[in-house]
Amino acid sequence: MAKARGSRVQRPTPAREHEVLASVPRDQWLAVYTQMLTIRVFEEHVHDLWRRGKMPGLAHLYIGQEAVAVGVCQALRPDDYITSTHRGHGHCLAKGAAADRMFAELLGKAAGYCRGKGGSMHIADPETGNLGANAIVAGSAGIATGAALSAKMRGSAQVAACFFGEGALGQGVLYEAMNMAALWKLPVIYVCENNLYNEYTHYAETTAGEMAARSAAFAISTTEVDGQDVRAVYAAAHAAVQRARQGGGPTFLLCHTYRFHGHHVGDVDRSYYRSKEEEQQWRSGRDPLRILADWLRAQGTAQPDDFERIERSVRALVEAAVQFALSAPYPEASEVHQDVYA
Amino acid sequence: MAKARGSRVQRPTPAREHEVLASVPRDQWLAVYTQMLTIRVFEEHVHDLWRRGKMPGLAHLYIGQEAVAVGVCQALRPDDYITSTHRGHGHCLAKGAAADRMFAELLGKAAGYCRGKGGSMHIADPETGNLGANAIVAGSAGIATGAALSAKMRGSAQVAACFFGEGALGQGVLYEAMNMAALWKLPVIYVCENNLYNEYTHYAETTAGEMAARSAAFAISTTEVDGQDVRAVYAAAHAAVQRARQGGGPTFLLCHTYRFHGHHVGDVDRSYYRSKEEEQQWRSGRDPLRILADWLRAQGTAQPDDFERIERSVRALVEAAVQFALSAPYPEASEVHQDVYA
Amino acid sequence: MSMPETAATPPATGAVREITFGQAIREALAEEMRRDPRVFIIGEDVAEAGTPFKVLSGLVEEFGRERVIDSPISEAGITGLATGAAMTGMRPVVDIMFGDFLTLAMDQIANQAAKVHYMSGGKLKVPLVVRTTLGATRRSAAQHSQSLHAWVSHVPGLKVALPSTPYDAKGLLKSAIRDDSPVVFFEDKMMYTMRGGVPAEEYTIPLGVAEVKRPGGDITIVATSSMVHVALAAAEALAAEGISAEVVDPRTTMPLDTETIIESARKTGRAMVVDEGYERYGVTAEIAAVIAEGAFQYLDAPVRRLGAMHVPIPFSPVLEDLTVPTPETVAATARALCGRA
Amino acid sequence: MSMPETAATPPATGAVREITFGQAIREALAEEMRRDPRVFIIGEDVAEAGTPFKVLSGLVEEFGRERVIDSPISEAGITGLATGAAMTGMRPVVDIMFGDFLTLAMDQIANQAAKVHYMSGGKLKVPLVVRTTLGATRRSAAQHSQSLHAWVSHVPGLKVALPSTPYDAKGLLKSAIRDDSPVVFFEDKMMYTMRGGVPAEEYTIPLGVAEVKRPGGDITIVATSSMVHVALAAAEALAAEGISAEVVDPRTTMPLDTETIIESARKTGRAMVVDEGYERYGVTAEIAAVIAEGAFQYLDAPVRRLGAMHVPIPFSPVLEDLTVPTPETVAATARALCGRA
Ligand SMILES: Cc1ncc(C[n+]2csc(CCOP(=O)(O)OP(=O)(O)O)c2C)c(N)n1
Ligand SMILES: Cc1ncc(C[n+]2csc(CCOP(=O)(O)OP(=O)(O)O)c2C)c(N)n1
Ligand SMILES: [Mg+2]
Ligand SMILES: [Mg+2]
Repeated sequence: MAKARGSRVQRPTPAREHEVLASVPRDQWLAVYTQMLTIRVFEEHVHDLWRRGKMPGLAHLYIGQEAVAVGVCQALRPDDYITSTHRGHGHCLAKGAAADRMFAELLGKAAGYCRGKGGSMHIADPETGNLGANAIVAGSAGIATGAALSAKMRGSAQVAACFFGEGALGQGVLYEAMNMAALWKLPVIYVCENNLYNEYTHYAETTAGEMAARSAAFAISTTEVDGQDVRAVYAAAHAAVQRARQGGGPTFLLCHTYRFHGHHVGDVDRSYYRSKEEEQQWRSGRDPLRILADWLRAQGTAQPDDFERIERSVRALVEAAVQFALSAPYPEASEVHQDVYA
Repeated sequence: MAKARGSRVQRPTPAREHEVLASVPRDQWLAVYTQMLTIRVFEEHVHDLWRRGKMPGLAHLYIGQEAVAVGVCQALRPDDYITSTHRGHGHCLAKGAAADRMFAELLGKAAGYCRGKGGSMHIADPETGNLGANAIVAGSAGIATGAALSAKMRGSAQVAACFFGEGALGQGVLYEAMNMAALWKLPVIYVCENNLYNEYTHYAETTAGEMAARSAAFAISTTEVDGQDVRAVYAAAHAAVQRARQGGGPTFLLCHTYRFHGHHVGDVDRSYYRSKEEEQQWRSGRDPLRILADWLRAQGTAQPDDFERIERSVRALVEAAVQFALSAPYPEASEVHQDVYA
Repeated sequence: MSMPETAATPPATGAVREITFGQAIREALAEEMRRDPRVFIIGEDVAEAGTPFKVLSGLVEEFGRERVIDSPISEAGITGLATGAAMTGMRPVVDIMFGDFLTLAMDQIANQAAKVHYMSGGKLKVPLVVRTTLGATRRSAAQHSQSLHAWVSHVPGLKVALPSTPYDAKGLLKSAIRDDSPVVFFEDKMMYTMRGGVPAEEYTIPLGVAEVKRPGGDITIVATSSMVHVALAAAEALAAEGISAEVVDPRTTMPLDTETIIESARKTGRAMVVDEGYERYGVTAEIAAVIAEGAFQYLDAPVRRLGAMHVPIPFSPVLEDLTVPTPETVAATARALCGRA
Repeated sequence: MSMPETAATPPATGAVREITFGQAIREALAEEMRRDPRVFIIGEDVAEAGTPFKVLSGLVEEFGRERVIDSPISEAGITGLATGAAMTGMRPVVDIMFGDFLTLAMDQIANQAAKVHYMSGGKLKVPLVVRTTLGATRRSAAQHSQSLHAWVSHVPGLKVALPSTPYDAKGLLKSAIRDDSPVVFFEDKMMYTMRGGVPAEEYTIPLGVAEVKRPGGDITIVATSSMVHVALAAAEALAAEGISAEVVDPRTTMPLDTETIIESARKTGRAMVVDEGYERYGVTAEIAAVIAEGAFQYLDAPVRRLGAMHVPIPFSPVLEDLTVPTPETVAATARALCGRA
């Protein structure tokens, strides 16, 4: 299959200057908007595929958190690394994955990024620096930190961004990895997406003290940011990436955000753990797409028909990707034995 | 075997008032001194037994750190819990273990606390609240915290003290346990004995940031204390125990100390990781026994012949304990199958 | 594998209801929690959520958040806390959501909980239950589909239960909770909605006693957990061809009821072992070795093993379904063993 | 068990030196680090201390602290970092001081390193070596004496090596480092000072090839790691009684050279398996099952297994020595199998 079909998300070149936001051409924010919308529409289709019984298993939608993945990946080079989580579609797309091969993977097809062997929670794409989504909470803390160690040893000036939910703060291995990252000044950025819930439990019930203190305790530079504002995320990530690339060591980026949907597609009755009002407030008041769109409009960078044009093209692209995946063949039975050992 | 033979270390009743140090009768400090000396002499005999080829395996001497175990255990009730480490003899003795059954365990004899099955690194004695030494670094963080959870659930007002070396800060499970202790306000005291070395590596090479920040990040009340000054340790531990017993939750007690000997009895050539001068400085200037003795002398509480008398009786007691253990029988072969399942 | 809707009915002595496997688990927990105030539950999303599988729904309402404790995502930590609580007078039941996450708790399970009793010369006890899941074919991919019971079965000091029916699930779980040793209890995720008869009155099933789930004379199929139903389906197919298969369910791998297993193999002269863990160095190896030794003089053919394929479990349904034993592969193996290939 | 001082000499093709097992490990590492700048070592006290067993002494002097990295006491963390480094162009060798601490790294080993290649559809590779120890009788008690190689042998995606001589140790470790899959490499602590012949010139030993360490015709003794020497000592004693034992060393449990093992058993008609891991659900079970199936028609007696006793390893020397196979128990079992009891 062609490596970069039409649906690959555009990644504008990251700005190098320190006056980060000012230096980003306004047009670029349109590309950012397009990326975020692509993730949104991608996830809507995932939801739809599942409801129609076309997608095996479950999936964890990223809707509501798009600004985090896109803002961070904007600040990365194509050869920089990311690791992702069970809620990983947004990270993969933002780092450059093509929607069609993503869908193919979600449907267990041979054209998928992992030839159907990984599925929603294990999409990996070394060509875009994606070392893999991970179904173990905090399971990639070590991997991302090790990629940073490797980058440092190889002198490649690559950076690794490690995405995880605030639930990962419960896992000891995160602290083990952060300790080493700080000790050895590794070029890794821990991107903690605090979407308020560990599955069905509010973080306040599982997290003692201040989240930001956890990384600060390891002398890791720690920044809190509004995860619904992609420009804020980008600025913070850009600074972190610069630090990392210049040998300044790790950063912990605490992004406050919210998942608009359930923990996974099957999590429909949510009222026992969070109110409809809360959801409504975030959806209407803190939608990262709306926040960026409002800014673009206020700046005069985009007009209503720009948004319509973008939406049309994104929808066309994602729908084509879905069709591609639906009609793609499953792997041959013989593949089951392949790639156990390298 | 008799439960409490003569060699059981005396534990004076802990003071209840808040003006802790003032309230402790001066005489009591003599008993504290006796305890500390008992540990010192016990460990000297361990060393000697090993050198004479009488003790199987290895042992990690507590010499130099006596003030920590004794200061903390002074503040505990007999039914309070402790958990200990590979360097555990001091903790066990301070909590009330008898030297003879300790030696018997170290020699693998049936009269030992664990019928010879545990050895130096696994001495447990529920009767004195000792839930066991542990040969996994940080291996008892969960156990101690669980004992505190249990105490809280049972409403027993018991407290658990969890001893560990600063090397345990490398283990993720410690953070998992501390998080829950803080969340649920569990009556547990984390006693971190910073003796500067993780085996043969200085803590500065393994520990990013400030140690005290690690627990503070979980909103755990954190106190640093001179671990060579038993009175300071006692005062801090007493405050922590009061807090814990009153439902105030966990405390992290960071005790700065030093092991006078090698990591274990076989660690003789140490110059590649620490200097003779450093050792000498601690031994001569920071000996916890000398520090307490000086204070007792300055206070007029003890005269030179008091110390001689104590030393004679401690030595006699410990030597008798060694003799007891040396002449005690090994377990029967049939015991090997016993107590796998309860 | 798709589960049959109804499991074999238990030896009924009084009123028997049809309930699901999940309900049976819940009943066992509720009854033991009512009976013994020392029993409590700790795990991720166990309270209001009642676990992602809804197995614990309703328990927090009856027993409160003090006894049904929602924890952080800390498998090692909660297992460690539970071990300490068990050593000091409580009887915790830990919920490890997916058996794959045992990897994170192995130190607490194997180095702490399993060894405390022995290392202390018998003085400390660890009446701990770790409930977790096993089983593939849920399209959950390699990190959410494993059956890792071989690991814990290997470790002295642990007991290991793998119920295959609601009846067994309830009876074994009650015994596990009352046991003074740590027990790791595996529930197949795919069985939670399977229905089966469970007596209304109280009962327990001792750990270490196998059950012949279907008697037969030509071949012995030892099967564990949901593989019992795969074996029963295969036995049904084989019966139509005139092969009478005896299905033996060990119910616990530790202790293992070697007597019942060997006796069956001696009787039939042919044996195979079916288990959903990875085949190599797995549970099938132990049981096959036990049979091969214990029934040596009686065997007309080598003992055959069917476990999960030696691959990480793939996501794609077309691949995943190839990796686990099915009624067809079990029947085919049995046929071959009986010389009817 | 006390180790013989000298191991069997290798097939020498050039200059052969007598070096210790520990030196052989060090040589393998040094040669591979010279050969390939991507190879590095990470672990606790590996640099100046050269590990508590002094196996790595001198390496930091040659390769510097960037390539011989002293880590915090973080088994999970370092295995995770090494996995990530392996995925991105390096070839790390992780040092897990005692095999008992694998418990702490099992998620990184079994859920991450083992599965990454497969889960990524073959795109990512994890050329990782985890070196660790096994073996009891060192008076180190239950948490420092285990032989947990059965766990990792069970997990698809991992290779597992257990060398028994300096020659094998060097040759297998070099292969492990060059392998593109994760390899868990077990060294018996009691063998580090054992001497044996090792060629001066470079060589490697492929993973997955067993070696007949002593030929014989009456009985096959499959033995792993230090148990090879126990088996050889037993074979020596048996020879004096007129029983000719063939000792087969699989050298790796994954891949397992079933062919050589089965062939030997077919030839002798009697087989036993000796391994220092816990016997139940352990390595002896898999190998016994393989033999019982593969040599079914040829066996005059059931395959017997000798592993570690089903107890946590006790500290007391008088008890500990009872828990592992010895030349005496191996010989007695062999005698019984040969009808000479
Ligand atoms: C080690 C581990 N424990 C438990 C789970 C089950 N689980 C999957 S997602 C999740 C909650 C994760 O919460 P968070 O990290 O905040 O990520 P979010 O889902 O909010 O994106 C849990 C408990 C898991 N996958 N891995
Ligand atoms: C999990 C684990 N990793 C490694 C070891 C080996 N080990 C034993 S003691 C020790 C150093 C411990 O240092 P610290 O915690 O500071 O205690 P100290 O010896 O200084 O009292 C190490 C690495 C172990 N026992 N457990
Ligand atoms: Mg979350
Ligand atoms: Mg220390």
